[in-house]
Amino acid sequence: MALLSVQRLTKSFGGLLAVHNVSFDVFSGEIVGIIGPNGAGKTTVFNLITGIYKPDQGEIVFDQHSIVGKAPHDIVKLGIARTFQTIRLFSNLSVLENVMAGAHCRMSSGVLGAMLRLPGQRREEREKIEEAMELLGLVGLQDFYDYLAGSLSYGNQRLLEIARALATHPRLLILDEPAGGMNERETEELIKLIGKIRDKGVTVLLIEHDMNVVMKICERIVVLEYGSTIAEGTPEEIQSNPRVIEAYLGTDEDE
Amino acid sequence: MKFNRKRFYLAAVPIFFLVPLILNPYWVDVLNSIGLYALLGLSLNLIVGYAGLFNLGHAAFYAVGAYTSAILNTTYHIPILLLLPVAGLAAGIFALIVARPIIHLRGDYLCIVTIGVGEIVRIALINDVFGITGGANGIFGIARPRIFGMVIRTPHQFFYLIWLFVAITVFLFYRLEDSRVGRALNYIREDEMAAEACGINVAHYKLISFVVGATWAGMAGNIFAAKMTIISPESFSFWESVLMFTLIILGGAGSIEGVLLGAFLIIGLPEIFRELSNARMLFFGAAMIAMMIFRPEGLIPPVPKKYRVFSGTDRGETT
Amino acid sequence: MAEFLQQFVNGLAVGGIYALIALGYTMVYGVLKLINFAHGDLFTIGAYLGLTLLTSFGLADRVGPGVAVLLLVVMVMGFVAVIGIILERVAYRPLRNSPRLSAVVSALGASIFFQNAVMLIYGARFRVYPQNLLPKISLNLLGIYIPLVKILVLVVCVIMMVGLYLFIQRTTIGTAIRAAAIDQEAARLVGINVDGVITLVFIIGPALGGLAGLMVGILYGQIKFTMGWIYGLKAFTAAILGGIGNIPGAMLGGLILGVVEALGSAYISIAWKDAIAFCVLILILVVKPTGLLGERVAEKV
Amino acid sequence: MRRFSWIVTFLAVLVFIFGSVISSTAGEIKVGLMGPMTGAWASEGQEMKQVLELLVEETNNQGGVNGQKIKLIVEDDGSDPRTAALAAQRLVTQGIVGVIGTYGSSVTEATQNIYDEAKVIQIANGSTAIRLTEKGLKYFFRTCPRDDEQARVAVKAIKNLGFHTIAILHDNTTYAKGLAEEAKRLLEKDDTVKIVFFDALTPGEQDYTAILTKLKGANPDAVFFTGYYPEAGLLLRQKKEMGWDVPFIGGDATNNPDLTKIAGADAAAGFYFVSAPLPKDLPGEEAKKFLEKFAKKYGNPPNSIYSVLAGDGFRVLVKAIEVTKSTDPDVLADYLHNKLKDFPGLTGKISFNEKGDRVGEVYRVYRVNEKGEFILLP
Repeated sequence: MALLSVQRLTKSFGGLLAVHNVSFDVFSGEIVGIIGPNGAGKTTVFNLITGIYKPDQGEIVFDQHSIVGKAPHDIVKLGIARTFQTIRLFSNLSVLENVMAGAHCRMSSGVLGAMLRLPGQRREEREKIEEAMELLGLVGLQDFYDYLAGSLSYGNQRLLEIARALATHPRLLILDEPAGGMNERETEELIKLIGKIRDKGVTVLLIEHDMNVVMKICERIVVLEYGSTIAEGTPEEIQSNPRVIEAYLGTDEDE
Repeated sequence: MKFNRKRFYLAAVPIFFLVPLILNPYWVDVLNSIGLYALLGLSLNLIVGYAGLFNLGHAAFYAVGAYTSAILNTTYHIPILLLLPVAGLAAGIFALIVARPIIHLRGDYLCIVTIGVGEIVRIALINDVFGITGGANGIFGIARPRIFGMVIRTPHQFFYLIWLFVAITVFLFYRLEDSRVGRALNYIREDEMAAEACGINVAHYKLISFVVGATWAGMAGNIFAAKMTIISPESFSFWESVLMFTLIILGGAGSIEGVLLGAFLIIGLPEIFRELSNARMLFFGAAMIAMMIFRPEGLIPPVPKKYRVFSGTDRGETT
Repeated sequence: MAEFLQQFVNGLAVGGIYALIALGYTMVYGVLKLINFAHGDLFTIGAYLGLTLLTSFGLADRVGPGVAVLLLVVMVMGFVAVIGIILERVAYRPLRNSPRLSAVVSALGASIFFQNAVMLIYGARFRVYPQNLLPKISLNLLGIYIPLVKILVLVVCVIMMVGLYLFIQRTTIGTAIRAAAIDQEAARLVGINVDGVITLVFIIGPALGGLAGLMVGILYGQIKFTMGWIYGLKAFTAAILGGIGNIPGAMLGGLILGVVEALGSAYISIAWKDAIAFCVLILILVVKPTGLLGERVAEKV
Repeated sequence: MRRFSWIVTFLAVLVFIFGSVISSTAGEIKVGLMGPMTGAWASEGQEMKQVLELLVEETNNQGGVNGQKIKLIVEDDGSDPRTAALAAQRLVTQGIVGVIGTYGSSVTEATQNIYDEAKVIQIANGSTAIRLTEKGLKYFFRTCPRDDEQARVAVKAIKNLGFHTIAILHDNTTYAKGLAEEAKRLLEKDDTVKIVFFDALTPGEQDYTAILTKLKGANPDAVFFTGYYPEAGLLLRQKKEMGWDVPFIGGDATNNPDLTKIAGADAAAGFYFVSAPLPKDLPGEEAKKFLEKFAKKYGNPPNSIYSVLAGDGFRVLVKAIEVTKSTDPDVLADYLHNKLKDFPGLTGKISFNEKGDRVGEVYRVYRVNEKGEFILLP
């Protein structure tokens, strides 16, 4: 049974068909990559899965429940977390506070609890801060916990976004170009990190332009072009697929 | 950062609470006015400062609280201070009803709608809506508050009532600011979309900020009614909303110290400038522009919160 | 039916004034994303300036009423435009990269400043325009009374709006303004002088606001230093109603607001007129969150 | 950060210094004036100040009261209750014997308790709301008549002028609404005059054509507008432009020369209004002398009857101090309530009843002639 099943997904913006009849499955414990030329609709697919856009047609089933039409925050609560292609951190807040944003949906205290600072609320805060520090440790940012998020380097900001997403306790982590703007050493670290995340039992779905990364870590790859799926398979299969080669030769791969 | 918040308050609060002993009633009353606006500013700060929502109609909530208290006090003779939570509740429910359909509006659209709500409330009060608001006359003959049999009457007595409430508010709001709810509002202010994608129910928390802010404004309205013994629609005009909004931005949106300082400046300075008589509002306007240019982030912008980590106990200290 | 038409015409006349002021809000907002709360007071300044020119300089006696009105229009628009430029330089330009709400407070400060400056110069009392400026003739069309002055005002409003619309849509400068409104950085990159565009916007908007003030003076004969608040708020409402940043939207919003007010006071209640107008605004925004002609800009994620 | 936080403390100290500086000087009698120096009714307040400054100067030039000079302390009520309450506190702390003012009823009401608790004589000049004197406040007086008195005169005038249907329009202010409702109540007592329209306009606007069109639809014999002169002027002007020649009747807030300026003499002609007599129509020598002096000092006669009523408030207060040789509020209040009879005021003879209201018929009916002049009807 697939953890995430995308079926015949279609979305258009004012006449422009951005995603057309896209279907694919992601199974528990996998690392799946979505690739394709610019404008192929990859990010739109992510936005559809995470509830930011509503699909015109099609079905998205996560853990045997349809999530079409659910609000983004509800989808997060169900266990899908994401990062953004253009980094969207709360740059005027501290690194730790950014991670705490992810922990929000796994906490329960409300206005009264906060004002009265009840024992339950204090315990919850303490636990979540410890957990957030552990996650910062995982991505290697524990020493920067009280820095402003906006002051971090580009690569570190991407890592912080991952830590923030992990704080939501996802079962599926969606990464939109996690290696974008990273140098080679950072990319190597990232590959290791994604491996570690998978080992913790989190399924990973990612968009990446860096073929090196994709081929190294993905077990399965979905290829999109002009909003439609043109291929699906293991890295080896994709590398030898004539349509994929054509698509990639026909367009400029770099952004 | 050498500033120690706890130490500052420990030193400043006792001194401040002794100040009325050497002031004449007029200046104590000015301080009372400042206290009321500090309350209103703190309540609006939840909406404008924390959640970043553009609200220029806060006087509506203030009015609902004041009128609820006044009507219940004059018709059923319920002691006014007992009505404090009722006034807050009424304003909170009112906010819930009006804010719900409009909460999804962005920035300036929300601004004009809040202005509209404020004006509708004011017009409704003037037109004696439901026959209970007394029209332009307002409501008069509100009984003076009593605490343990003592009637609160003089400015000095009100000083302790008002500023005690301010102190409690500041204490509670620091805790709110430094909690899951307070953080959620900050995330929304910083980036709505990212907050939603982190699992924060943005519409829900925007509504919370409105409801809690309105509740506090309603309670401030209760105290206002108790102090004035008469309330009328002109006390809740658009101009009042502008004052509250201005004092927040001037002091530093999102910062409690900033709001307190803003209240002192916005309400206190015109009193000190009284000698300039007719030209005082001219100076006031020019000063607003100058202060914004001089410190666009406000006089005391919020400082990033510091967390004590790995200590295992008592988090949330500001050092 | 005659009463309905009469009310409709009444509303259009008021709405024309709202529309003219709303243009200033919408243009400034379009480019700077700033609500220029001082705009209503520029309108007041226009009205008082016209009064000074008429009474202190005796303009009408020197050149005759017809020429005087034309001269007045030019002089008032020019002078208020200069104030607009100064306002932008002093109160808004230093805050261009600051939090948006700071600029709003600066705008509110400027509004208070202007209002009190007018009060100190002209006094707190109502001031009255000379009565004999334009002939007091009313047209009677099938029982609908329309004073000639009102028709003139409406004609001027329409000319100004159409002219502005063509200017924005058809000329190179207009294109530059539109480009700067969409994306200032991109406009800069393609060589558009964005500072120049902003200055231009602060010439056109205040000039139209000042003109509206002058017309209110001529039309109603009575002006007060606080009137900018009321007209400004109404015009801002109109701009939002039509979709702020959108020039035809401001015109449409102004006219609709005027008509809603007139019909609301005719068929529901005079005392609740403003509340009715705001209710209509809120209902429209609940249904269409960006105003009537505003476009929803999809956020890039 | 630290510096700015200390500003709070600094300000508190500043407030303290300012507060303690105010000390009283002996040998002076302090009289307060609380009026709208800013805000919507600033023009009224400014003129009240002119009148009182003139009277104080005059009194002091004649040697003051009982050998003591009078010092006038002016405070701005901003036409707003909250500002007024602060102004009242400020006056009370400066040791005034009495205070003159203020104009608006709701503004006055916000200060009544403060003066009463501080035992300061308050003489209002423009607050005509009935309830102000129905509370049994010992130190509160007013030189202006009450709304019920005005309504009575207005209704009598409406009947005398032979109107059968009438439209009543107010502006939702305390004063205008009170007058309109009182007139309505009196008219509904008998059936001679029918009310065909009753609603309120929004003051401060410029275009009232929508309201006039609606009024015209109700087809009344006359319109009774209880609001203020700026709106009255516009209504008259726009009514004329509509080609509708129904007579208008106004309350005393329309009594202001600016009415004619706004409406234009041709549109104002035929307008009736009810008002306390204009100073020019007062036979008394006091009024004539005062008007001459005022015109000499300020270049024009006073515009508003209320500023003259403020002057009367000041003069009765001075009279009371002079006669009783006391500044004790109880003595003064007793004198004003019971012993002051037919004092020759600028606006006629002044006596107060036990409530603090002015006794006697004050209101007259005026008509505007073709030149725009206000003519007293017999």
